[in-house]
Amino acid sequence: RQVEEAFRSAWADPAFRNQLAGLLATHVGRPTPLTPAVRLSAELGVTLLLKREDLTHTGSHKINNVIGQALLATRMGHKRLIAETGAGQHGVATATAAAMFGLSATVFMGERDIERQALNVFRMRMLGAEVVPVRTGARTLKDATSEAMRHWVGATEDSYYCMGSVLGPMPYPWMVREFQRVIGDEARRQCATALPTAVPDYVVACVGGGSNAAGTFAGFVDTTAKLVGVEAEGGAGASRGTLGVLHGVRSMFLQDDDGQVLEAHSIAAGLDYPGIGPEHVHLRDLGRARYVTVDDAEVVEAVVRLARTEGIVAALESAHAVAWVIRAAADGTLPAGSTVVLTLSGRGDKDISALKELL
Amino acid sequence: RQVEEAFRSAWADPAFRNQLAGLLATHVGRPTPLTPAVRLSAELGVTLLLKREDLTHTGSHKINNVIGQALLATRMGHKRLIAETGAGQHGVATATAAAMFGLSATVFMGERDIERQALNVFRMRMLGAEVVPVRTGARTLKDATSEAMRHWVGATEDSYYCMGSVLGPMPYPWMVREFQRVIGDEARRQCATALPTAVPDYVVACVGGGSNAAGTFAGFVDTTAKLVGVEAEGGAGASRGTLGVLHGVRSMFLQDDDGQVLEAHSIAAGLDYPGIGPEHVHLRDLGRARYVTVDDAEVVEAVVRLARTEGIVAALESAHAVAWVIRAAADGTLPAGSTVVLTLSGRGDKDISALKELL
Amino acid sequence: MKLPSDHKILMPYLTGGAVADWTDHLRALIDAGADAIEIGLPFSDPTLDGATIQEATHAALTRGATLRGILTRVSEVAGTVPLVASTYANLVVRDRDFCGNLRDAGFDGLIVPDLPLEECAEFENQDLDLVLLASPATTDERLDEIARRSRGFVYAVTVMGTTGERETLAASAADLARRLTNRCELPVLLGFGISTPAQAAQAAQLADGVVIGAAIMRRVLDGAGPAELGAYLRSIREAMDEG
Amino acid sequence: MKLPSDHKILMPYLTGGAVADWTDHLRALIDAGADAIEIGLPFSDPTLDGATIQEATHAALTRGATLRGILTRVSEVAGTVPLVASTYANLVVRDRDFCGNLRDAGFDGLIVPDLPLEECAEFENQDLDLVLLASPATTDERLDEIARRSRGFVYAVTVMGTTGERETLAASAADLARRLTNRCELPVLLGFGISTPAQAAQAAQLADGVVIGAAIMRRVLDGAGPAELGAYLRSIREAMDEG
Repeated sequence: RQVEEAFRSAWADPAFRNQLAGLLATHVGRPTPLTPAVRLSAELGVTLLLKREDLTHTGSHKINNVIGQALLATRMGHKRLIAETGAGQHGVATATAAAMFGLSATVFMGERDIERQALNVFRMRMLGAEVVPVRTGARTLKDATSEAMRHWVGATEDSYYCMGSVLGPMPYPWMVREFQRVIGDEARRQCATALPTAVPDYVVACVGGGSNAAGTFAGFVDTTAKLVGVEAEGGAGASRGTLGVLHGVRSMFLQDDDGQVLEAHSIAAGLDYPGIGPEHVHLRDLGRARYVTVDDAEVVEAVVRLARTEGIVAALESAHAVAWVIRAAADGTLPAGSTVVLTLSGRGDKDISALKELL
Repeated sequence: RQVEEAFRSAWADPAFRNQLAGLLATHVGRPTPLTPAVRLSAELGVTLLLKREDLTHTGSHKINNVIGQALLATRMGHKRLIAETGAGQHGVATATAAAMFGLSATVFMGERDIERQALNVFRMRMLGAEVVPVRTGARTLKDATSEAMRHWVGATEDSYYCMGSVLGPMPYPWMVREFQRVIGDEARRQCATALPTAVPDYVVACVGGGSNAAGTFAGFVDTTAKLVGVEAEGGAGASRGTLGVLHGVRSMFLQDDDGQVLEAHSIAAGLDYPGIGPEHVHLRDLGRARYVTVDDAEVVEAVVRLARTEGIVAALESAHAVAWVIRAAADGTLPAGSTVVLTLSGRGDKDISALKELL
Repeated sequence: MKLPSDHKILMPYLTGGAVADWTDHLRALIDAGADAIEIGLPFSDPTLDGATIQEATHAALTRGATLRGILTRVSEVAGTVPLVASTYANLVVRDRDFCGNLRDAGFDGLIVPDLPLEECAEFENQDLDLVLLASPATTDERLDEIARRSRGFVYAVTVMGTTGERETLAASAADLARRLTNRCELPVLLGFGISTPAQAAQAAQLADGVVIGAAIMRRVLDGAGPAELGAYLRSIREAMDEG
Repeated sequence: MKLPSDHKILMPYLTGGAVADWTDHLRALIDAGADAIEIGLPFSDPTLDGATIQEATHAALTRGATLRGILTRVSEVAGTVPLVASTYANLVVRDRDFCGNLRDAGFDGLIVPDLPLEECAEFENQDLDLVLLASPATTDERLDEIARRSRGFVYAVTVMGTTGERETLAASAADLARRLTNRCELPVLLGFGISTPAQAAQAAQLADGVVIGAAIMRRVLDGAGPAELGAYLRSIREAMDEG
C-alpha cells in the first residue's frame, strides 16, 4: 500500500520519469536495437524483427524494471532491496541496481537453483549482494518467492521488495508492466521506420510470470497487431492453469484438484514458475492476446537455429518465442509474408552449461 | 595485398560505410552509452566516464572490427573466415559475424585456452564455427595466431583472415584501427554533451594487441586529452618490449637477448600476447600516448570495486584500465577533479570462474 | 462462535494431517483446557508461516493429507469446543462450497491470512465466522474496520513477520493489544511468537487470550505424543489462569 | 655463392641444434652429394613452417640452442659447399651485425621467408646473398622483381602453404618453375613438399634443383643417424642424376 502510493506519485512526476529515462540510456543501453533477422526470415518466409533486450546491461529485460524499482526505493528512503530469483537474472539485476544506488541487497534463491546457476550466484556476490539459500519445498523459484515475502513482512520498515515479474500484490503487476513498457514503446516507434506498414502483423514474447511480454504488449495493445504469449509446456499458467491466489495475486496457476500449487518444470529456469501475471489472464479473457506452448526440444532447436542463422545465442526463455515462430511459419499459422516483432528477452550465456549437456 | 586493395576501395565507398554503420546500429547495439561512474568518481575525486563496449552484442569491442571485416570478406567474395583467438572473445565475435553473413568460420585456439575457456568454445560451436585446437608451443594465443596464419597461407583463395587486433601485416593494423575508431568517435561526440569542457583531460584504455585503445585514441588524438594505454605487468609489449617482427608486423615484442619471443603471462587471457600494435609504438615514440602497467592483484581489486560501486562486472582486460585510474587518482598522477574517459572494452561474465578461484 | 468470557482464552493450533494421530493430539489439547482450536488446512505455499509450520505443512502434504480427509477427521471430534480453520486464499477462492463444507464438518470459524480486507466481502456473512487479522503496522483507521467486520474474535499478530517461536514477547504486542481492545467488543487473541507459560501469561494480561502455534507444532514434529502435548498445554493454561 | 651448373642442384635442409650431433648429420649430407645446405636458425615462432620443422625448432630451443652456438658449430664445417641460413625476420632485424656474423661463420646466403620484398632493401648487397622466395600466387610483375633482386638462387615454393612432406608434387609447381626459369638467370630451386626420390627427380626436371627439408627433419627427429640420413640423400641424388 505504501509502495502503491509511492509509485503513483513517482510515475506522475516528470522528474522521476526523466531520471529513469536517463538511467536507462546511460546505464542500461537503451534504446535497444530492433534487429531484422534477415537470414532466418528468408528461411521462414516471414519478416522477423527481434527486439534486443539481450543487449541490455546484465543481459536481460529484468534490468528495466529493477532500475525503476530501485529508483523508487531510493525515493521512499529505503536502504535495502529484497528480491527473489530463479535462474538468477532478476537477482543479478537487483544486485546491480543496488550497487548503482548504494543500497544493500538480499536475494532469496532456492538451494537447487543455487547449485544449477552457480555463476549467477557468484555475479550477485561480486556485486555485493547477500544471497540467501532457500531450503523449503522444491528449493526453486516458488519457494524463494515465498521466503523473500516472509522475510519482507518482517522488514518493511527499512527494506523494499523488488518484484521481478508482473506478479505479487498490487501495485507490483501494474508497476512492473509500466517499467517494462519501454520495450513495447521503443519497438512500436522502431516499427514505424522498420516496417512499411508501421505496425507488425504479430507481436510475440515468451511468458513465465510474463513481464517482458506485458511490457512488449503494452506498446501494441492499441494496434491491430496480434499478440502471442509463448509459455513453456511445463510451466503454462495461461494455457493450463486455473484461477487461484499465490504470492498475493489472484491469477492463473498450475494446481491440482485440491488447490495445491504444482511445481513448474521447464528447461528455462526463468519460466519455471507455475503462474502468470493477472494482466495476461485479462488479455486472454478479452481475446486480445493468445497464449501457446512449446516444448523443451523445440526450444533447444530454436536456440541452435537462431545462433546459426543470425549469430545470436538467445536465452532459453526467449527461445520459446523463437520456437513458436518457427513452428507457426512452418504450419501456416503465420501466413507467408507476415511481419513479426519478437522480444528477445535475454542472452543465452547463462544457459551454455545447460545446453552443453543437452546437445 | 588483395586485402589492402579491397579495404581501401571499401573504406572509400559510402555504400560500404553506410551498410557497416547500419549493421553496427541494428546488430551490435551502437552507439554504446557513455556511463558516468557516479559513485566511483565521488570516491576517487575525479569525473570518470565509461565507454560501454561491454554492452555490445557478444560482450566486447571485438565485434566492431569483426563485422567490418566480415562485410569486407563478403564483398571480396570469400566464403570462409579464419581467425585466431585467445580467451575466445574474438573467436565468438568471428563465429557470430560468420553466422550473420552465412559464411563458415574456422577458429584456431591454443589447447590450453580451450581448456580454460570451455564456455566460449561451446559458444563458437553453437554458432556453427569449427574450433581447431593448436598443440604447438605454449598452446595459447601466440601459437594459435601462428597456426591460423599457416593455415591461411594455404587457403587464401576462398578464405579471409579475420585478424582480432591491430597486429599482423598491412593493412590489418590500420584496418582494425579504422573499424574500432567508432569507439573513439562516439565517445568524442558524447563528451561534447557529457562534459562542460567537451574534451576530457584523460582517455584511458587497456592494451593487449591494442585494438580497443587504438580505436578509442583515434577519436581523441587531435585533442588536448592525454592518452594512456594500460598494459598487463606480464604482457607489457609497449612498456618492456623491444623492436621485432612477429606475425607479419614490425613492432614491440617481449623477447629474450637471442630474439626469441617470450610467452606473456596475464590474469587476463586477452592481454596474454607478447606484442602490441605498431601504432602504439608510433604514438609512444611521438610522446602522444603513454603506456603504463598494472599487476594482477590491482586488477582483481578493480573488478570488485567497480562491481560494488557501479554495478558493472568488467572483463579482466578492461579492469586494467580501471585499476590504473584508481591508483593514479590515489597517488595524484590524476589531479583531483580530472575528467577521464575510460573504455570498458568488455564484460566480465567470461571471467567469473577465474575470479571465483581468486577471491 | 461462542468463546468464554469468564477467563482468558487459550487457543492452540494444530496442522491438520501433519502426523498420523493428529486427532489424538487434538483431543489431548481439548482435554488440557483449550477454549478453542485452530486447525491449519495445509497449502502447498504457506507464505505467511515460519519454518516450523512450513515443515508441518510439508509433512502433511507429503503424507497425502487432503482437504476432504481432514474434514472427515474433524467431524469426528467437532462439538466440544469451537474449531477455527486457517488456510490460504487459494484453497478458499477456488471452491464455491468451501465455507459450507467447513461448516458441515463442524468448523465454527475461518482465518485466511493472505486474503486482503478488500477481498473479504464475499466470504463474510457466510455460514462461518471470518476472523480478521491485525498487526502492529495496521493503521487506526483500518483497525476500526477490522474491529467492525471481524467475527468470533480478532487475531492480533504481535510482531511483524511470520509465525514462529521467539525468545521474548515483542513490545509492539502491548501497543497493538491496547489499540485493539479499546475499539473492539470481540475478544482479542494475541498470536505469533508465544511459546513459554510466562509469555502466555504476560500476553493474556494484555488481551483476552492467546494463540499457541509453532511451539506446539515443534513438539509434534519432534515426536511428542498426545500426553506430552497435553501436559505442555496444561502448563500454559495454569500460567494464564494464575495470571 | 657459386652453385654448380653442370648438374641438378640438391640442397638439403637441417635445423641447427635440433639434435646433439647435428653437425655430423650435416657432414653426412655433404658426403652424400649435397650441392649446398640450408641451415635453419631456430626462432620461437616459426609461422611459415609445417609441423615437422616446428617440432625440430622446438626441440632445438628446448635443448638450449642459441644463434651464437650454432654459428660456432657451423664454422667448423664451413668451406666445403655453400651454406645458406634460413630464419625469421625477428632475428634478422634486431641485430645490425646479423649478416656479418653469418658471413664470418661461413654462411654464403640467407633466406628470410617472412621478410616482405618491400623490406628487403636493407639486407641486400650485404656480405651475404639474400635469397628471395616466389610462390604460385606471385604475379608475373613481382616475379620479374624477384628474379632481378634475388642473389645466389631463387627459392620457388611449389605449393601455397607451409613446409612439409606431401604425397604428390603439386601441379602448380610446374607452372611456377616455367614462369621463373623463363625470366631468371639464377638457378631456380623448388622446395616445399618434396620427399621421395621420384618427386625429386620430377621436380629437378622442371627447374635447376630441389630443396629437401621436412623429409630430412622427420628422419632426424625419428632418430636417424648420419649414415641413414646420408643413405636417404644419396637415393635422392641418384634419382635426380638419372633424371
